[in-house]
Amino acid sequence: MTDKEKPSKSATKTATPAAKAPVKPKRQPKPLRSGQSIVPRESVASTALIFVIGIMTFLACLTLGAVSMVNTSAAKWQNDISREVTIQIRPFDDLEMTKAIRDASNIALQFSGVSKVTALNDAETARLLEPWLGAGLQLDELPVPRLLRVTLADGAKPDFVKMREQLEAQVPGSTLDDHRTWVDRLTTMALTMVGIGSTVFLLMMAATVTTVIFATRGAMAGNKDVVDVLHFVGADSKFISGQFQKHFLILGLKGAACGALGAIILFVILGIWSSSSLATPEGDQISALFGTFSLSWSGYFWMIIVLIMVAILTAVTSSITVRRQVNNLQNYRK
Amino acid sequence: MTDKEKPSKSATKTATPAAKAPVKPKRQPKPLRSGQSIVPRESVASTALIFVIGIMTFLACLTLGAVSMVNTSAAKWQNDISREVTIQIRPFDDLEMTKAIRDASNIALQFSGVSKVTALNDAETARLLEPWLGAGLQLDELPVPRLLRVTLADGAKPDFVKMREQLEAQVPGSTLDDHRTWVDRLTTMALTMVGIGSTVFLLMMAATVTTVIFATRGAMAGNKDVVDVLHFVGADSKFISGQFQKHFLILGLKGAACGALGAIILFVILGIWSSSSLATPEGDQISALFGTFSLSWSGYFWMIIVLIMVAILTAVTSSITVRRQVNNLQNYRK
Amino acid sequence: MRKFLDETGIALLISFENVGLRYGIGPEVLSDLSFQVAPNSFQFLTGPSGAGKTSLLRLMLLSLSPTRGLVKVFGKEASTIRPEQMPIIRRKIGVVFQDFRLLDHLTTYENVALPLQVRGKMEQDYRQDVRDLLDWVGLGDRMHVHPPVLSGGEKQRAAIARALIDQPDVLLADEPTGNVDPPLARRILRLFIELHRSGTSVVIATHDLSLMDQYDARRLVLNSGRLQIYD
Amino acid sequence: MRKFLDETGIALLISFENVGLRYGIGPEVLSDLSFQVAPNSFQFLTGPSGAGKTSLLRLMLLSLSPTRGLVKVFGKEASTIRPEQMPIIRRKIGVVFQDFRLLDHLTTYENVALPLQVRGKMEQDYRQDVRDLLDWVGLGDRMHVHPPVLSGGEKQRAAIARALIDQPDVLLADEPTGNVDPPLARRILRLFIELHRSGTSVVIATHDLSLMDQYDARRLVLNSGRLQIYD
Ligand SMILES: Nc1ncnc2c1ncn2[C@@H]1O[C@H](COP(=O)(O)OP(=O)(O)OP(=O)(O)O)[C@@H](O)[C@H]1O
Ligand SMILES: Nc1ncnc2c1ncn2[C@@H]1O[C@H](COP(=O)(O)OP(=O)(O)OP(=O)(O)O)[C@@H](O)[C@H]1O
Ligand SMILES: [Mg+2]
Ligand SMILES: [Mg+2]
Repeated sequence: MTDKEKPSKSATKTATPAAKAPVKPKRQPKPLRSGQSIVPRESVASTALIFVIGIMTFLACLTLGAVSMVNTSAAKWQNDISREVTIQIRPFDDLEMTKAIRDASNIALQFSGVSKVTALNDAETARLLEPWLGAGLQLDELPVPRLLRVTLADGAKPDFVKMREQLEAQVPGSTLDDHRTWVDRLTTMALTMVGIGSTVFLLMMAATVTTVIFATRGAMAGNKDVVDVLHFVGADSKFISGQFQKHFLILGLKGAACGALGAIILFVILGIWSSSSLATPEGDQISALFGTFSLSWSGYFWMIIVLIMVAILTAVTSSITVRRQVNNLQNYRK
Repeated sequence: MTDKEKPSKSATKTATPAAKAPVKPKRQPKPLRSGQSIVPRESVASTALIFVIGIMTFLACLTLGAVSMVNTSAAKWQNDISREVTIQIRPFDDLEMTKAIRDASNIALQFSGVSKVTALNDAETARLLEPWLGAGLQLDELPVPRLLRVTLADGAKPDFVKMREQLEAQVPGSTLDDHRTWVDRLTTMALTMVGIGSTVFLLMMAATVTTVIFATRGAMAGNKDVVDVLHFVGADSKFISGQFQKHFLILGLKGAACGALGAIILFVILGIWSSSSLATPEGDQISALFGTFSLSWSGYFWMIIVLIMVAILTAVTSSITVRRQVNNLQNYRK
Repeated sequence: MRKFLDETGIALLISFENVGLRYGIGPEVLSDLSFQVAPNSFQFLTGPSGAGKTSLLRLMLLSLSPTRGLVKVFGKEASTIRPEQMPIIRRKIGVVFQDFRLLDHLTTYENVALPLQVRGKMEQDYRQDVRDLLDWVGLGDRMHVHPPVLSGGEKQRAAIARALIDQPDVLLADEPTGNVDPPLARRILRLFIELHRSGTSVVIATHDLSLMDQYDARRLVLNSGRLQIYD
Repeated sequence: MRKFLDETGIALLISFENVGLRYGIGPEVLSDLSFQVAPNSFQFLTGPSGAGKTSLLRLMLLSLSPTRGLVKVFGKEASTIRPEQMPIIRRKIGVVFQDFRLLDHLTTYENVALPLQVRGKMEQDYRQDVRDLLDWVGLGDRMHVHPPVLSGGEKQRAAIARALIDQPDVLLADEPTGNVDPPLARRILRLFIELHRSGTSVVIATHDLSLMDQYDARRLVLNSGRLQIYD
């Protein structure tokens, strides 16, 4: 290709080789490269896909955040409640209360995990009964049951069934209240919430994967020309699917980053707002019912994990889809 | 164009007019029309857009359903609670209880909206106190307060402040408990839930609109060839944007219908599942805390409204976007 | 294929006065062009590859505005034409694009019928016309297929049929015989000549010397951005 | 532009035996084709529009499989070639498509360099080669623009440059001069002839009689689905 021979002048009046036709002014050298990857970055499907992935990630993060908050609150309540159990000793005529209290404490203290047993004094018991019996109650005038507060070590789970048996056998009139109803209720509630949240989360991930498959197929269809041309110039399927994979990993990362960031910002704002409004009575009510809106660090951490997961999921899903389709194309009989 | 003149046989060996070249066997007549609209129905952006709209509608419907369920439950609880208030009369030494009860009932009955006042008899009061004082209590032995249950007419809101004043002035030792704390708490909770739900709902609608704008722009870009060709063959902007509008209304309807249907099916399934599992203790707990999962008819109705809204929103948004872009193209200097 | 003449009595369908065109900051592709296209005239537009033939056709078509100079179409100065008037003007101009611009998702028949469809005509009124024209250009048995399966020459013929279907006042054809064999090229040329005889002004941009040698017509020759006219 | 001959000692680059082709349930576009393309040969493929020239090129390119008959490329029976081997074969075949198939989002330079890029070559190694070739086809000052702003002839030349850049064993060119003026067509033909002299087998599908008259070569003429060969 070294001979830059000039074509002989044509006989017709139209002819002049185009290569030298227009007299052009000297210009700045322009970049040879478009800066584009081989699969066009800005295609229709891309924007839509980033959007979908963004929204899905955002909602997945919201779900995760909500589950995490419920979990934290529930754990706190559960912990508060289950760190104490109560022994009630109902007064019988022939019962010597002081001895009964001593017996009951001794029994309770035998169990491992029980760190302390305190008998509520009269004032405390009176306060408990105030709503029913009014203020200024003289307890010793009344056959009111006495309460023992049994404090448990953190996380300990003594054998309440055995404790109850022993108490009932040895201290007549005593009952053990391990708040099982409350604990059960809270556990159920937390589990339900976590279950619902996880289901929603999984649904979203499934939807994301489906969307990515659809979008990849769409992108492949939209870039069929590109794939064809790449084929004809001798690219192998690894090269081609590599191009698409790169493309989709970037798309996934972009979308997921937008979504997760959005969710994180939302939670930060909610946190600030709720801590500023917690001073009001309404805020109190809300925080009593729902816990605070401030997400724990692990919540944010999990959102980052979701981000990465979504990006990887996008890349992997699209990679599988692309490879399958490219192999179909690669096949001689198409 | 009536003369089907035959081009003269060429001197070269290649020439035969194509119109008569291949000898073709007789075949079935094929349809002349593709069944496609002028804007291609199945483009990449379409599938993605249907997906996005579907997901957004689905989630919007879920939000709506959740809000509606919370609202229903909260209203029920609130109603249950606020249909009754309680008057408590604490025993003083010099008080004649029977007279006090009579006085208090008379005062309460003067207020409009109070339909009935019942004094709790000894057995009922004893049952209330059982957890504290044990079974087999002899109430007249004890200085236990007596309770009057004031039943209100449906929806009535007597002036409790005045009632409380009068009671305290005329019946010493009496207090009025209108469960305000509970009512407040529930109201706050319901309002918060509805507020959060509405915010999420609005966020979703905003996201849908944005997505549609993006997608329309994308579709316009993807169909630039079509728009160009339509221009050159003399279509006016009304014709062109009409084509796109039709296209997007169908897309919106499809997506929204899928999403809403999905949500409705989910709620129906949840309803069936919860009513079948309500017999279990866990089901009981859940329904005590969250109400039942069955959506009211109005909930379903609103979902249909959301469906229609999303479809219209899609059509309108895309119509505005398309018209703006078509006018830009239509302009001579582009 | 009866043609009505321009009712408004305008003598010149298209007129260029000192028109210059430059893409972005590039060199001037066309400079100081002045010429007219008279009603019921026939001209070849020629010049080497990259001389600006397509650009000149786009100026006539109002799909490009000149960097300087005046372009008048149907007696109206191009820059004064409002968007709403555009479709009316475009309907009087038939175009064959160098790259065909057929819509891939419509059948060949639908592509050719498109100009009639956007004018709001009923399908039963034009079906036979479209079929006849497609038969004439040799696509009689290809009309139910979509453009991607057509051969190069078949696409070109479909594009020509689309430009002709509504009997425009002006026909602008860009390289209309680049993908067909010489006999078919002659056939297409005869079609253009007949169209010209029935009153349409025809502008054919082409490189094909043998085509131009077949019909003695005005030649507009572009070279280095300048126009020479051989009447 | 030194060419290596086929190392495996296969005498025929491409060989067709009784090949027939039919699209779907349509009529047979090609029937009973038997011919060979020898190493270092030069041939024109011609025939009227719609005769099946592009289809025949696609068969040679393995982008279409015959309805019946045997297609052998580089000595291998086409249907036995595994997908993994495809790229290796494709790299030995240069193609100029009738509709160019340039990638619109890459610059002309990048389009032409694409075959080298997919072979994993480094940009600094081929930059000068690509520039030289683009200069030669007259696109020296258009290499930084994207295909949509190129003129028809410029696109065609870019497509030719892309097919030539890696000095293929076989060059299949579909209507490579349909959009360029006669002098440029001659220039391109000379380029093909030179390529042929340096060892490449060239197949040019064309309607252009004047082009074929300029170089005395084998002619494959398609007509009504049949092939006649004039050596
Ligand atoms: N949109 C555009 N932007 C920038 N440059 C352009 C654009 N369109 C065309 N050009 C350049 O203007 C010059 C003239 O192009 P044009 O398409 O008018 O040539 P042509 O005479 O039709 O050539 P051909 O015979 O090859 O089709 C070419 O160099 C081309 O690259
Ligand atoms: N994918 C396809 N499906 C169905 N029919 C096709 C397909 N490709 C081509 N054809 C038909 O096969 C016939 C031969 O087409 P081909 O493109 O091979 O012709 P050609 O000789 O290249 O014509 P031209 O010179 O006009 O480019 C044509 O009638 C065409 O419509
Ligand atoms: Mg051109
Ligand atoms: Mg062809």
